[in-house]
Amino acid sequence: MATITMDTLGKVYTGDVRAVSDVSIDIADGEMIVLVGPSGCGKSTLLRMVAGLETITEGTLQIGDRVVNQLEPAERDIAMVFQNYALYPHMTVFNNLAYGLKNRSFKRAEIDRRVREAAEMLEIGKFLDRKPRQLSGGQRQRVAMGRALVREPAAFLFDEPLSNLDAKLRVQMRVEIRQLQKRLRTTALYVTHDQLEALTMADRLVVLNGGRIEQIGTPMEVYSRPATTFVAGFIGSPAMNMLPAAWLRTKLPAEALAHLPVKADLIGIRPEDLSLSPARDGQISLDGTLLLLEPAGAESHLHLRFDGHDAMVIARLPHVPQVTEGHTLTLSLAREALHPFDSASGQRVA
Amino acid sequence: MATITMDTLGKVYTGDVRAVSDVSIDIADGEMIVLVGPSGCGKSTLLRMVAGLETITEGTLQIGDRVVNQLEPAERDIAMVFQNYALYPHMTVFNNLAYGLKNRSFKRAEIDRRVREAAEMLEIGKFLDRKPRQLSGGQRQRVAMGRALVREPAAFLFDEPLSNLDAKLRVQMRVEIRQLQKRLRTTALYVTHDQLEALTMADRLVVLNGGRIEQIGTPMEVYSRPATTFVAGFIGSPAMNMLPAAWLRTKLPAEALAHLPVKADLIGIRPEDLSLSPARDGQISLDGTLLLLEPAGAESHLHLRFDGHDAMVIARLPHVPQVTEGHTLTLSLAREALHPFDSASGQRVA
Amino acid sequence: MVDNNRWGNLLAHLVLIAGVTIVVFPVYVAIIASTHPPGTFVRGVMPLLPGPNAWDNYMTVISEGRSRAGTPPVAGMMWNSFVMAMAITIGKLSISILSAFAIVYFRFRFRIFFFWVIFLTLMLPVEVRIVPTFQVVADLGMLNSFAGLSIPLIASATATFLFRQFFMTVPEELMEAARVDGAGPMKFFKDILLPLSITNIAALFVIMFIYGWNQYLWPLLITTDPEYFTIVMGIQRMVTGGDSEPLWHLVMATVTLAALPPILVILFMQRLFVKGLTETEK
Amino acid sequence: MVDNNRWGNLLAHLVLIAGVTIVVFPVYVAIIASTHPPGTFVRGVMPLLPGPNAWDNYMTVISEGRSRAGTPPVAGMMWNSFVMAMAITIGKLSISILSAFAIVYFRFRFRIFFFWVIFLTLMLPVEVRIVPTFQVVADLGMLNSFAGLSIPLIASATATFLFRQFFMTVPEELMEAARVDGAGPMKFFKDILLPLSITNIAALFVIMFIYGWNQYLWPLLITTDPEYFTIVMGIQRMVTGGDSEPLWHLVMATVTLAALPPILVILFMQRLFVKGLTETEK
Repeated sequence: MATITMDTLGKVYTGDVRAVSDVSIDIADGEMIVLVGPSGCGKSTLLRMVAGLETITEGTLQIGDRVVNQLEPAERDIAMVFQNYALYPHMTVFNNLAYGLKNRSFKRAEIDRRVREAAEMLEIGKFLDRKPRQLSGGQRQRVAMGRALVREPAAFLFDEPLSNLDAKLRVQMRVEIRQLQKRLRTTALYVTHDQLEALTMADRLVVLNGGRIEQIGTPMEVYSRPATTFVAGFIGSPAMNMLPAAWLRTKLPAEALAHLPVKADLIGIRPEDLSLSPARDGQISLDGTLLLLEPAGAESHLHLRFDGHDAMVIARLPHVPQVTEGHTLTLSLAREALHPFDSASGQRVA
Repeated sequence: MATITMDTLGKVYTGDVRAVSDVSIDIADGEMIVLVGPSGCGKSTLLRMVAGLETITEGTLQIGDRVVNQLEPAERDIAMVFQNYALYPHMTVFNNLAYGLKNRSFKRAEIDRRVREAAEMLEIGKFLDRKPRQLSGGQRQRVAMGRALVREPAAFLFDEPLSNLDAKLRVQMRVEIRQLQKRLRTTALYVTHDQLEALTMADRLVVLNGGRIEQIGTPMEVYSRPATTFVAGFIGSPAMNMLPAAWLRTKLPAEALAHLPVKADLIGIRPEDLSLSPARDGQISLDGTLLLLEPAGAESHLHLRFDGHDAMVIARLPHVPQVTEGHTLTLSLAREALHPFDSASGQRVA
Repeated sequence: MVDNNRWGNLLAHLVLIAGVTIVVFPVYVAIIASTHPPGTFVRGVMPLLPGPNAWDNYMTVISEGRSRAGTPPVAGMMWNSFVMAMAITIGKLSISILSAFAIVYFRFRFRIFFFWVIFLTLMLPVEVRIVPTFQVVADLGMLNSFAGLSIPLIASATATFLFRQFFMTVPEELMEAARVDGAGPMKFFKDILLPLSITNIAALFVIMFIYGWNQYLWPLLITTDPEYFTIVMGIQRMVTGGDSEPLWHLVMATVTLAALPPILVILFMQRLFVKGLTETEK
Repeated sequence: MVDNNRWGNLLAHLVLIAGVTIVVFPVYVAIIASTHPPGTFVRGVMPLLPGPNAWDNYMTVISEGRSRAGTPPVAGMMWNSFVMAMAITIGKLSISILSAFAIVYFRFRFRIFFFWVIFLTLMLPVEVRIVPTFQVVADLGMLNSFAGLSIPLIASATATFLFRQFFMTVPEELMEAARVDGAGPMKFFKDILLPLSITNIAALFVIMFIYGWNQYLWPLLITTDPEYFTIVMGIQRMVTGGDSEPLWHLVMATVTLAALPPILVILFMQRLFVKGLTETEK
């Protein structure tokens, strides 16, 4: 249990390839921070810098009150869960869990106690004598978790630990990891490219793009007030619709956009803020042609095209409406549901 | 364009390993059928039997009005899009598209016309001279689509074509494939393990499990009236909660379950049918302890535990409620939202 | 896989039958010939059925040898060959697995340079090195010794390459997990890499043993004392050594005996070996 | 990768320097020796700096040879070696790529049997086959011919294995896509598999060429006519053939010349070859 303090961390590879720039994050003791971003955004590199698997070329990294820039991974008091689990294929589950403790010269009885305790907690007690290849994907995932647990480290580092599981197991392990982390109150840094995983697991999430931080905040903050167009497009599925303000003005009464700053030339609308019910007071409405209706069980996605705007707009409804593809629909939304952005800087302007 | 008729198709490998049993599906001209199921359910084997890449050991397969059991894949007038695209790595995009036409001795001018037309349609015209390794994942996917298009086949076969794409591209290609298929009115058979893909793309979907058909129907039919517990658990995310009727009876007034058949010893409840608002007339209510609140942007998932029932129950709300983990909440739901199943047979009983 | 394809099937069979015939027929002839009395070959006929003299011929070569051609009994030569082959095999395996480990897992100056030097030696004809190497060995007084027989043959670019290729397929995360688990490079090598390489080591053991066993030119140069003659040299001397026509029945018996140890090594290592070669089953 | 690890670094350097020395030093000695006048070696000294006679020595071996040891000029022997090496290489490549194709892509009766037969021949010492093979070749009247020199060396289990391993890595979907695209097995082989194997073919071409070039025992058995002598035989004759002490300066010049064609083949194929060997870069 410890805080992790990243102060203007950066990583430049030989040949001036820059992977991470100017990242400062203070992780509180017991907090779970999720790093999220598309592939190549530097999130894994950042995690590996914290782990000590990549050298830090700029800034300082503190775990607890020690600066650990120069320390080997084993000396940083962290444990890591790898994307492909990285279990030692020739060792039994017991030895996989025990290997890190053996290397640290723990007593045999202590090793045995810790391994059994972790196995108990993760319900892999009956697999201790098996080899990893005899386990299912979910069980391997638990063993990888267990290898991190037995060490009782100051912080857990997770590198997309769920990406090799199927959808159902992913939901289940997501909940288990989160509950375990809350119970143990261990500081955790979690990397994922999946925005749903990020929203549901994080105390705070950090959206990365091109090696830089786009936004840090709680899931609700990030979702309801995305700081940049990148975050707006990345967090939320289906993604936020982006409409040019100039085009919107031609479609709407003048006062509809009056409350937005003049700099706002790009307007974001979340698909679930659009509705088929008639516009009430303070709401605005738009007409569009329905191109495709996608039913999705409890909800449905409507793909619409508006006159004079060449991209599709997606609306998400909590039911499957009785509408016909090819017809024109009127959509309504609240004025407060408009997210104003400056397209030049990509920043939110209000 | 043609119908595809599967009549009691089966596949037994040497050594009596049975992959597919007794599958009968009539696919109408221009219809899009999605085969969905967990890995190992036989959905890919079935698709490959239709393609001619696996021999058919039982039943008959008709494409149009020809029985094609014994025909080579090339003679069946089908085109297939493979999961890993299976582009020829040493050929340019143009030659990848043209290869099937060349082997069928098309005139050079005709090949050129068709390739350019397909490339136009898929917006890969400017990549025609590139090799596949110079393309991004989405572009490769389009080339794989193009290779199927140029052939103008009677049917498209898709083997999880989107599983190698990231979430954003997957949504985009899903919409494009569906629109293209609707426009060309080509019969299509589409395999996926993703229930959302299945729900949104299918005219009708076929849920497979252990090589057998569990249910055939439109997405709405399958979602709102799952025929078996397997379908109930597989379609929908988060999955349907399953509660023992005996336990429910101890929690509810006697008349709450009176409308259900006595055989119904397992009751399914969709997470979105549970609500935090007070029970109205004709609704029933349940008390549970909140273990974990997962905010997910526009919605949230509540993981609850009920007294005397050891599995977790998930509720899905269209907002993020102000509740505290560890507290007790009262959930309400309509009686009509109960899905009755017989646990012995796994069948729906009403 | 293609099934139900008749002419492809036929072609495949023809190609394979041709290949098998080229290889297997001479082996059959050799074994048959070793069972015939001396007279058979003088007539210039190649027999295709076993003869009656198997026991006599084999006892002769094992215990007596052919003194006229200066060949000692086969037993001693087999032992020499065995010692030489084992020394070469173990030496080659140790050097090359360590070199491959250094090349794959360490980033150091001149890494690429070393890589290319090793690579080029793979390409140099043995003959380019053999004569000067002889000079060096002679100067060091290692003629007529097991050290002289084996040490110069130990450097192996091929094995280094094969181990390098295998190490490349070991996921890098294993090394990283070991680092996080507090294992240094040598501990990683000992605890993780070596156990994982066991099938590859077995496969290379077999190949290297056969390579060592079959060495011909080098033992010929380096040994003048019959006490250090190897079995392959013995065969060559029996064929070309004497003034008379070679005694083919004895030659063939020796040849058949010489083939036994490699076959025994294969059988002994079979399970591991096959696993090592065919691990990537389709 | 490990970086910043001092003692691991040191160890890696030591292992590699040892390896390189064992291999490179004799080559250096050979080249140096080929530039000295005849007298140098009689004194029993190994020179370490170039001498003045390079031009004379090389002209002598190229145009005259050493008549006393029955060795023809080097130029002709180089040509013979080249023809033999090319015939072996092309033959081996054709047979083994077809065999591997048959084994990997066709499901037929006795497939496993053929596989094992080929596998076992990989293990048989060459010496087991060489004498009976000689009988067969002699009976067919192929002594002293290029056919006799190359055909018996063409069967290659190793190359078959390597191609098989490569074909295993080609995704099966490519073959299926080709089937859907209307390509039969041979069309698939020609249009898809062959172009994809090009780097592997180049790598094996180099290795096989060197193997063929370095053949020693077989040409020695099969040729009595100096017109068909190969360069490796020439070297051996120069060393062991005459009654006097070998003329080391001429031997070394010949050795150096003999190393050139393999090196030229490597340079020529370099780009493809390196790609073929190192494709799985970490």
